Amino acid sequence: MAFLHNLGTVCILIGVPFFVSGTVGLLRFPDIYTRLHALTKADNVGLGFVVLGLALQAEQWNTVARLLLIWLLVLIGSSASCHLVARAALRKKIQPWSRS
Amino acid sequence: MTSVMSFFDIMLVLALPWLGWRLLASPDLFRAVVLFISLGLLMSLTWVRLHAPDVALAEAAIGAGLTGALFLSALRRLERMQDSERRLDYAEKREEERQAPPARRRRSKPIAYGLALLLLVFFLVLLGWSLVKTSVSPGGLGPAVTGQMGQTGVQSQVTAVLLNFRGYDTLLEVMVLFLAALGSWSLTRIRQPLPEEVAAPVLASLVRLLVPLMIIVAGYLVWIGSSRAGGAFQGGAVLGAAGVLLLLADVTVVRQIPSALLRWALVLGPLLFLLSAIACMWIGGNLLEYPRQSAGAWILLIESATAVSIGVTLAALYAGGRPLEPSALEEAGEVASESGGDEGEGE
Amino acid sequence: MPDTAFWAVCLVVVPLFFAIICFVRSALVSILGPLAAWLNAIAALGMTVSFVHSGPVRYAIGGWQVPLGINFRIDGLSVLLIAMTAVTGLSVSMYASGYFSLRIGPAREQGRHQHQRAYFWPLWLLLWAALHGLFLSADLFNIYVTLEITGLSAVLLTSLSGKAAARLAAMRYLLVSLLGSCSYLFGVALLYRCYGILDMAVLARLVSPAPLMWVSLALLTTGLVLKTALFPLHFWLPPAHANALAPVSAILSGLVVKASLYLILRLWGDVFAQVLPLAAYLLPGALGCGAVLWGAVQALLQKRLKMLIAYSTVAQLGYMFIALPLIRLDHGSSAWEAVIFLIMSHACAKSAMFMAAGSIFLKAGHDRINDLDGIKEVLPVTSFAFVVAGVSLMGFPPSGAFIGKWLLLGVSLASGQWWWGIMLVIGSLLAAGYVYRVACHLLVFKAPFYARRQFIPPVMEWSALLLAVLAMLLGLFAGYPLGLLEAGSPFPGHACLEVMP
Amino acid sequence: MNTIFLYNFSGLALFAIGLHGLIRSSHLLRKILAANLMSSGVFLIMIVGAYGTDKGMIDPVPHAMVLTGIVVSVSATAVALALVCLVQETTNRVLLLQKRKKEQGRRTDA
Repeated sequence: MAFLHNLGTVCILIGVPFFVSGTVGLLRFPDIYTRLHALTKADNVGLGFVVLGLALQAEQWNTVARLLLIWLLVLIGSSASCHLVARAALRKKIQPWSRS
Repeated sequence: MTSVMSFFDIMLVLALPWLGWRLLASPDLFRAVVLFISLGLLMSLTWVRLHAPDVALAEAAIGAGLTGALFLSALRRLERMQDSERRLDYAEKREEERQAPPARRRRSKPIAYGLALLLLVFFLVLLGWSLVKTSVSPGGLGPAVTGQMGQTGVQSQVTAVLLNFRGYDTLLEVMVLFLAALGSWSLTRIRQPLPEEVAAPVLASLVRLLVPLMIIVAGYLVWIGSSRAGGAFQGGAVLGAAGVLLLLADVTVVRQIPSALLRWALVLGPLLFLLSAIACMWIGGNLLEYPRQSAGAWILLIESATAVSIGVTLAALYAGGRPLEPSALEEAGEVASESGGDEGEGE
Repeated sequence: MPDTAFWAVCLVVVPLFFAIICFVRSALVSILGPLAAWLNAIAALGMTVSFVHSGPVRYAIGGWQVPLGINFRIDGLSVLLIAMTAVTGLSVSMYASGYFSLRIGPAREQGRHQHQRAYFWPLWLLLWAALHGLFLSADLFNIYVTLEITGLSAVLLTSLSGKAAARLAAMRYLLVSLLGSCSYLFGVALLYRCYGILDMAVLARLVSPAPLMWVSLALLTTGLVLKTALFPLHFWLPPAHANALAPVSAILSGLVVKASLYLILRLWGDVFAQVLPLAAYLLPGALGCGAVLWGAVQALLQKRLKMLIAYSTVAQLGYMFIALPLIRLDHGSSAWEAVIFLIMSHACAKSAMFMAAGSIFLKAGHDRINDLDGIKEVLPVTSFAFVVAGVSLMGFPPSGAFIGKWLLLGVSLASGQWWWGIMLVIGSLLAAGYVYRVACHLLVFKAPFYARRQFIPPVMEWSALLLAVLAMLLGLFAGYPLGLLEAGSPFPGHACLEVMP
Repeated sequence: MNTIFLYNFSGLALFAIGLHGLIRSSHLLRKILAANLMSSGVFLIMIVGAYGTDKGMIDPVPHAMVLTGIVVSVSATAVALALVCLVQETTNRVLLLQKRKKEQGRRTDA
């Protein structure tokens, strides 16, 4: 049991840097498209690890099921909203950033 | 562990006012609203930290989510009326600065302002000092509530206070929501989507996926409210969010709901709550004095009806006005009302 | 025979029920609205009668006694205010039924008035229920909820007229109202933290001078004063009251400001009376003096009739605050009686004035005071009603305001603080000034008057006159309300706290 | 000193910032945001008061009051926002500024 617990902790610790990098990207990237990219990519992976870690530490199966449900819902929600934000930005004719 | 918690506490304590300050200082209204929503989420985290899960649910759903949606929708209305394209671009100079002169330009009476600020600060210091000085009343009404829980018909203390001990408050609160819906209907018509605002197919399928799930969650929240965190307001808020999604995706069925049906759905909760309050008197108790054996059933019935109405009300508030009545009279009235008091008789 | 508590419950439940039904069946509002008004009046009458027989009552809602549950506290003060609300509300309702039916004549082909009528009734009934709830409730947090209903529906009623000025005024009113109720809620929260109780009667026994108590009292009072529009914070009141529709103005000026005023009286005169030093009462008294002077001078300067009446409300509210130190100084209860008389007669007279002004506006098409010469030829009853209401407002002998001012004058002379009495006299003289200024144009000056061909239904004219005459004759029935007050007085000395935990 | 007690000051600061914003900002939408901040601050102080008792006992009454308060404030916000849209529609501005001039203009031509 202790092994699973420690494994879970490791997973959570792996997940955290993804969150941090996603947040840094949100703050520092030059335009809306790149920021969206940073946010969704990093956060989804980060959340995946955190959920995995918590599932490993969970004591009951229904907790695991709930965690998976949460993960699934967040995935659906964030991908859909990312798409919508990018679409709105395109419709407003915002040009993607380029190095020039 | 305690030091970790203290660190967390201090972060939250500092983050809340900082966000508040940032959002009011931000010259861009859109950003202010977004910051407001994130403040709401932090507040909800704070409620969890302070062991108030019911409040946390309500804050996340109503305080952050729906209020934020209302602000965004109002912002869009205002912008459309101003006919000004607001760019999402970061480097763009904000139009707000030119349109709404920031507080700087108004500083015509710096002395009066300084005095008022001084007074405010003095009062706040006094308040903080008195908070530190005064001993808190031990436990408040907590022990009294615990002592009477057996007679309420529910296990959750918050639900017991909300629906039984102080059910009259909740009755009036449901009336406040009804009043808000009534008021927004009295003020404006529903916002019509512009032709270029075609809903995205992704959104439509998302809505198709989520709305049934949300309805189940709402039912679960109402049901679980009798023993744990949850209840009519949280469930109703989830229903309201489902309604907002439906409106956003512009599902045609939603716009075709007949106005009479909408009205009945809005008043279902308030009316049922009121009638059951009266029915309690009929049975022989005081107002809202449920029969002790079946109190749980009464509360569940009231909560279910109220949750439906709260959901419809919140969605109607987001829709932002009364639906179009088929009668031409209404149309004509609207035109006159929008042209303002031209005939010199509205005093 | 139903008891007092039953009628009290009816007073809250009936208007709420009818508000909902009016919203759902909006085609029937012109029947349902007046019906609800009559039912309200019957319930108020029933409650008054049974109160006279059986005395003050406490009613536990949900069967829960005080520390946990919310109680109704029915004593002399609340019964009198409810009676005032019933009389004023009934007249305004009658006036409104005329007002809105008139404007939907076949001549006017637009549905705007229909829209106004369809939303006026449910909003007004909700407001009415909230006022009743506020006067009856003994619970500070419950009062917060009723205050919110009152404020929101008042704002919505203000904006019903649809004019730009009315909408701006409504916006300002809403912001002020939000600020006021937030401050009030803060005060309630601090009091709860201090004493762990929300019931006013229990609180009155528990309060002790503590820093937190002072701060929370300051917050409560600031919030309520903002909502009552006491002098330096009155800026929102005149535009809101002057730009609303006529029945709405009558409701706002006659009843809505009384709600928060009632709470201030409860808190300062009853709940916190034991711990507050005399010096604390000087501040509201001084602000009241400011209100009397500033409001009256502004009223004298106004060109529009409705603005004049609105500023007169600012001035009249000042009297009730001048009375606060006198209540404290007074050893008997005559200052209390004076305040009650002032409140009741102001409600009747001010509503009557706004109703009359509304009729004049409809007939003349404007309300510029200087151009109203000779309107008595076309609107004799209304002109007369306006002048009677004005005269009773300035405190001419048989009126309720006269009794009130007379009693206050006596108290101020007896207690040695004669300057309050001087303020009363100056205020009355200024009031006489602005009332005579209008009266001259309405009744005395003769000029050919070009009226619109607008028919004013008799119910609008006579309901205004009825209220005005009532305000004038209130002094003649002085004994009756005084008896009610004695029966269940909220004053320290003869306390009426019956059901205790 | 308990760290929970610090939340009091957070609530106080939110209230103060909201009050300042409500009075100082000119845009109506920002005023409404500020009013919401104020009420959040009050709610925070209420909930901390419910927590701050000994033996981990939680007083549910302030929780119920805050729930009521949240619903009331969303209702007020909705009405306020609808009204802001109307003000904008009729006056073409989202401010209460220059009200004097406008009203006087109206008063003379009314």
